[in-house]
Amino acid sequence: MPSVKTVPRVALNRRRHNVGLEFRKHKNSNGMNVFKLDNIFKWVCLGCAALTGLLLVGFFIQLIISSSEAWREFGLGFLISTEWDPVNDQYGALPSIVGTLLTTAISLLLALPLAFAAAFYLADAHPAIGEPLGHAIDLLAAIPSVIYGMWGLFVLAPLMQKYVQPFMVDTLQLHQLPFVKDEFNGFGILTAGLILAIMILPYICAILRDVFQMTPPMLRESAHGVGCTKWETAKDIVFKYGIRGILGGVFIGLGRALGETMAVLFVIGNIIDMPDSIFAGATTISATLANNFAEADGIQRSALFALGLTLLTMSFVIQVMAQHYLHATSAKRGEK
Amino acid sequence: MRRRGLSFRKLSDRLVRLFSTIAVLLAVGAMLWIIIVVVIYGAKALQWSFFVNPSKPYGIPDGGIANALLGSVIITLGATLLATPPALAAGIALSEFKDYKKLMFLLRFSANVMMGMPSVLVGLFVYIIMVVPSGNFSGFAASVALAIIMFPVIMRTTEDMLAMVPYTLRESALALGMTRMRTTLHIVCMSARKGLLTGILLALSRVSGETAPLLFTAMFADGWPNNYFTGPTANMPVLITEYTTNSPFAAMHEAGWGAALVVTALVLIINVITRIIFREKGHGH
Amino acid sequence: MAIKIHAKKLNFYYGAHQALFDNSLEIEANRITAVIGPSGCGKSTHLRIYNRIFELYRDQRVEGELLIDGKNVLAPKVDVLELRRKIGMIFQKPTPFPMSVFDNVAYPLKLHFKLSKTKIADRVEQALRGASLWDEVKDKLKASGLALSGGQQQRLCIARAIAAEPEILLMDEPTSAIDPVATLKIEELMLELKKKFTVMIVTHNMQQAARISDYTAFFFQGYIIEFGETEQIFTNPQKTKTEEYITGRFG
Amino acid sequence: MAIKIHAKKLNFYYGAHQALFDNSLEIEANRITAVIGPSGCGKSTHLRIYNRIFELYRDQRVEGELLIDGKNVLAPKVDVLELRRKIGMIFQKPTPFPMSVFDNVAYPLKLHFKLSKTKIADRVEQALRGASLWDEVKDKLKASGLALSGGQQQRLCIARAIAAEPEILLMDEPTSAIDPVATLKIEELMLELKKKFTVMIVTHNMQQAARISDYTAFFFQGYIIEFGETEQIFTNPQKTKTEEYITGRFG
Amino acid sequence: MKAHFIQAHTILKEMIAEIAAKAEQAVQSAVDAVDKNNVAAATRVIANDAKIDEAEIKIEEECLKILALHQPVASDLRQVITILKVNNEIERVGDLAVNIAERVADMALYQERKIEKFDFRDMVNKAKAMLKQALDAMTYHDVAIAMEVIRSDDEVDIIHRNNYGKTRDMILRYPDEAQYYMDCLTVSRCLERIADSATNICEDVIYQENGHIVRHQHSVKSDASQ
Amino acid sequence: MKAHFIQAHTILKEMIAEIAAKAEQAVQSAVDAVDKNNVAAATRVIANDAKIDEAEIKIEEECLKILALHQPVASDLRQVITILKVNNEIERVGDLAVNIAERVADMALYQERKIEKFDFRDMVNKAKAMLKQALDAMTYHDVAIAMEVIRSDDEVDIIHRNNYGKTRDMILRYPDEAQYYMDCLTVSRCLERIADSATNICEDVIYQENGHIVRHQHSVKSDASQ
Repeated sequence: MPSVKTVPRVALNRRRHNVGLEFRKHKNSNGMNVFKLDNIFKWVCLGCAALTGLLLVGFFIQLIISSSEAWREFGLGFLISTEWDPVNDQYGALPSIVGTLLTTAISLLLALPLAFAAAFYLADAHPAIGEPLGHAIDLLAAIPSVIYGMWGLFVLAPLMQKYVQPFMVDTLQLHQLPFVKDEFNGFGILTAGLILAIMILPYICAILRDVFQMTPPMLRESAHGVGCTKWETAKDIVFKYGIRGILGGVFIGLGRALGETMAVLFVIGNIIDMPDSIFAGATTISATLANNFAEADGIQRSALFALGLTLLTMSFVIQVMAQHYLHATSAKRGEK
Repeated sequence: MRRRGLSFRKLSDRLVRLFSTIAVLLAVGAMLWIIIVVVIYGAKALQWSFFVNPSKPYGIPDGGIANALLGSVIITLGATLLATPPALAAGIALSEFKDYKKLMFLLRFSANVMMGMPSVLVGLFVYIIMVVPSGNFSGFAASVALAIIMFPVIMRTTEDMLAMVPYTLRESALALGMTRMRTTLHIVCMSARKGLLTGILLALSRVSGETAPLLFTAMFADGWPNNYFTGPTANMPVLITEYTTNSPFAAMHEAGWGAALVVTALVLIINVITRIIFREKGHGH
Repeated sequence: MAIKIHAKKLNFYYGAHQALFDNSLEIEANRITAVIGPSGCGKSTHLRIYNRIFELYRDQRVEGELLIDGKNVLAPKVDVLELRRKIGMIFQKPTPFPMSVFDNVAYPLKLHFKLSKTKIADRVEQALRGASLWDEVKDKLKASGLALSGGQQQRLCIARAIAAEPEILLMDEPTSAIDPVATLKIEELMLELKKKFTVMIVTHNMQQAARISDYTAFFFQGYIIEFGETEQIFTNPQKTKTEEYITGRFG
Repeated sequence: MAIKIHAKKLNFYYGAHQALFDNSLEIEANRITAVIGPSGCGKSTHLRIYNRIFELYRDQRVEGELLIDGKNVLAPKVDVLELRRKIGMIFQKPTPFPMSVFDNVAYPLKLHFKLSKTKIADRVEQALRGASLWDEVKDKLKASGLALSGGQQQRLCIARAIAAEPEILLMDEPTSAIDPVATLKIEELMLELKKKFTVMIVTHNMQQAARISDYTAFFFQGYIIEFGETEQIFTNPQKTKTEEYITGRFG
Repeated sequence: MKAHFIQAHTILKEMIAEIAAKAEQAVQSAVDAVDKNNVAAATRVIANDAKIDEAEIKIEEECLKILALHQPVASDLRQVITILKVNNEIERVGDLAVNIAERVADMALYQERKIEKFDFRDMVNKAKAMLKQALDAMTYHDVAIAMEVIRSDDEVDIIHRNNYGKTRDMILRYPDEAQYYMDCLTVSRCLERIADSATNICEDVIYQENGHIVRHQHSVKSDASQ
Repeated sequence: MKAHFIQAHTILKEMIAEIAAKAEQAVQSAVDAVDKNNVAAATRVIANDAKIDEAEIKIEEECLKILALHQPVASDLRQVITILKVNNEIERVGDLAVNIAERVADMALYQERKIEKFDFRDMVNKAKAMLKQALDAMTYHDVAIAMEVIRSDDEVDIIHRNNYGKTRDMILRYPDEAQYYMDCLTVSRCLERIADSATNICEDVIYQENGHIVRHQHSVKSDASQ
């Protein structure tokens, strides 16, 4: 660490040892230098650690400052206004917020059961099968989101248009349900939700797998020992044991889905309007930001920052929840 | 006492296990599908010229990705250099100095929150603090943005890895008459060195595919990244976005797929390396 | 005395590695049989055959016969869930389920039996009394099982194990993670338990085996070297290996 | 016999909580003094005063005097690093440094002394021999210290501790994480060590204290209840509490 | 540990009480047989000794079992060791009762002759009282009684020494009755040794309570005078 | 554990060998003194007994210490217990030597008279041999020798029984010498009891080696004949 090397070298102090060995170093007799050095080291480390807190606060401050114009202009009504009209400089956040919430909700609904089931399988599988499969699912998380976007744009959206959506509408007659229309073009909320589901699946699955693995083998064995089946063990014992970790995992996935930009950007249709169908084109906060930022200026830019602040706040709340649950589990594990 | 039926319990057990198998197959299938698609579409673009030529504006033939690749490497390396030393120090602080429990709790908490921060917001933040004041996009700003994303990841991994070092190891080092600093750097960090490396690589793989922050910081330029500090710098993720969303040309779509393949391959390679290192560490203990 | 368990030439394998060799034993009903031996001698492995818990792990397999009340429980047709109800197992570390004290004990009951609420409450109390825990927890039945002290947790696990009316109790180093005072309590409890159950206990603590067991089996490198009355094993072992082990002459 | 350590009315606090009360002890040189007592009685805490390792933690503080060779080492002016060189400490779990076997032992040497390479090699060998480890590791001095078995690791730590030529060895349950055979070796090693060092050992294993120590101190709730020759403590303790503890009548 | 140890220890104490009662009974019967020249009773005493021997071995085995299985320390250890040694003494008392009884047949031959008889009553009472007190001291952990018994041993010694002289005198006076007086001497010596055993038991009791071995401190005494 | 236990155990074995040598020496000296009417030698034997007593207590303390500190089991336990008991027997042998020596002064008075002397040589040799063999059996863990000693105990018993009859006859014949013959009988009885002690030691040795208590199996015998 460069900051440490600048400290003057410790004074050498030779003296005789009763066994006749020569002392190599050691500070002067009161030992002060050594402790000074230790103190500097400590404060450097603490300073670096403080950076993360400063950054977090900085995010809020900067966004608040940059968005102040929009808040002054639209007030809190910005959050419930459905209008986004660059021509008339009228901006509202509701379409983006609704799009964000809808895609997130769909992704969670799809990903959660799959992730739980997959984690259940992996925890129980023979290592020769379970490990590679587990790694494969983990790699799913490593694929850059822009790749998901491309895949969604070129592969998934056409498939949705050609097969899935017709199937849902014509065969299952789902358009009779509210919020489903028989108009579709492959893009829209459902497709974005689907992509997000695939993206957050590995995150949730990884955390659930941790929970399954973190369960002491003896606890699982004792569940089997009283005569539980594997499924009973998982749902009655492991699930309860790791419930907080599981909730934490859900929130982590939620946070991911909420903030994801690129994958959504490619397939959501980018229509800043209130969606009336899950097949409808829409937008999310981050997609709106990415899409409009380059061309925006003035009050529109400020409105975008206000959207950013909204997203930051949502994300912050969700992360706080996630940390609350994860922290509690780690504390519990710490006891053991 | 009346016994509960065993057959029902066993049947539900089997059904659930069947469903879980399907779930895994779905997840893995999705991954394979994506990768296969990327490989099939991307392979067409892979020629020598693709790797050595810089990108060209729309319609000009023989465009490559060399400038974007180089730009991405510079930006990512810059970010790693920026983030690593303070993040390691911060991780050390979190795990080694237990005196300020409340402060440490807050810092750890904010690091965790930062890890879940949408990357697009990081882009916005850096845009405000760097791009706006200086008046231009720059690769360096992108490095800063990525460094901000990397910082909490490295910090928290460092802390976790150091926390795995048993406390008695520190005590026994101190009990031999070592100073705090020597104990921390020579003994504790040495013990956890593979874990620390894992943390850095983890952060690296996390940011190497990031796109959103780059949109607000590095932007893109069809040229070699020769003004890293002062001007827009070519990079892979933005190239992919540009070529696939904003271009009607099939050739550009093809180049986009090629770039996607390269990025995916790199990210997966870093990831696999990280895993291997971490697994070795696991065996060492 | 009735022979409750009769192990006949059990051979056990972890994958290709053979861990137990021709283990034969006859365990008396209503007695405590201790299994001792150096680490890695196969004593826990041996016990884990009895309730077929080893089957959780794919590469482990057993050969031979294990007769319980004369019936070979290693036969494929045997219902494992029912077998495990009949054989309670206590582990090295206390493993209370993540639920209330009451539910911990009620869980195996609900799993295996159709009972009314009051009956369940009765049986839970009975099991907790059987594990000498009732007086300590009767006022906090709704508290989490994890909130109890280590020794109480272990007795909770014993209560849970005996709630489902087993016939055999297997204990795998039940006090190795517990402080001496709590250990004492559990050892005293065992004296009570043996009146109703056939108890087998694996322990690395020779003194414990000496104190509490009626019979002792000495394992070494997967073989049962000596099996006999505890008193005889500890005053006058017949095999040199046993003598070496219990007098600490190993290594 | 010479008194090596003289603790005078030590009081110890964890924040506001007082953990030790008026601990006074006189420890003879070249003898093994065992410290026994139930968990949480303060026995480890007591030992951790001697090399001031407790100072790592902000909220821990001590009152009283601790004379080593007549000098109060709790005085603020005392050079802590030098004190710690003079007092080797062995912990519950083996803590080899993440370096080669050789470097593990050479590290404290290089830290405290100016020595030529050959001299270091000599002293490393000497220390490893002193810890009865030389024969087992002489062919793998370059291997990682972590690659050794648990018992070997613990002896490596002993070698490391004695390399810096301490005068006192503090052992905090040195065999509690180690299997019985390795424990035996370490106990035998202690017989050798006491020829050169003053040894203090905290142990929760009464038998161990009985076997190896010359003197025994019995701690209870932060007080030293009884201190005397081990033989006397175990055949004819003077205090009822001691009697209750060593006969297992607690609780 | 405790419950098991206490259980074993209680059994042991019951066993030692039982053997002590048997030995006391044997001494009583033997002395009575001498008094009443009851050869049949004497034969029964001799026959019954096998039971005492058997009980002694059982107790010893039990002690060894406790030592091996429960590994007692401190007062627990001292109690077991004391029982181990007291058990031995009691068996010896039983043997001495047999020795007395064995003389009965012989002495009965002299029943009708008008010779001067030995009066053992005082000695018998003293020896019996010592034995009883010793066993009480053990049962009730009473050091004071034990000390008293040890002190009173000298009295029995003196009586025995007198008996020795008396025997010699009697033999000189009635050489034809030598056999009878030698028998009497044997009985006296047996009683004296019973008192010795009581003393030994008391010494063991003191060890049990205080942890100090007090033997041999009050001069060499066992069989010191014949 | 082992190293410490072995160290303690070795010391114990040395101590028991030492006390055994002392006791053997005492018996030898006492018998010699009887033979040569050497009152001074007899006095020395009596004086030296204090050392044996002291050694006995030390050994017993050492045994208890080993039991408390090392908590031996199996053969280790049996060895310590055997030493504990053998130690007791040896001390008894020492006491018996004292008893013999105490008769010397008395017997020396009859030195000059032309009375029929007792010939103890055969008995002395037998008893001494038994004692020596018993100690050897213990040292070398030799059950065969121990069995032999137990068997030869009967011979000494027979000699003693003969001596008893002989004493009675002698007293009848020479009533004036009754004192002397009573002394002789005492010596004989002591020798017989030394042989008994040797037998007891051997029984303990057999227990040490085999773990079986063999006492009392070959009929009640101690002091069975006076």
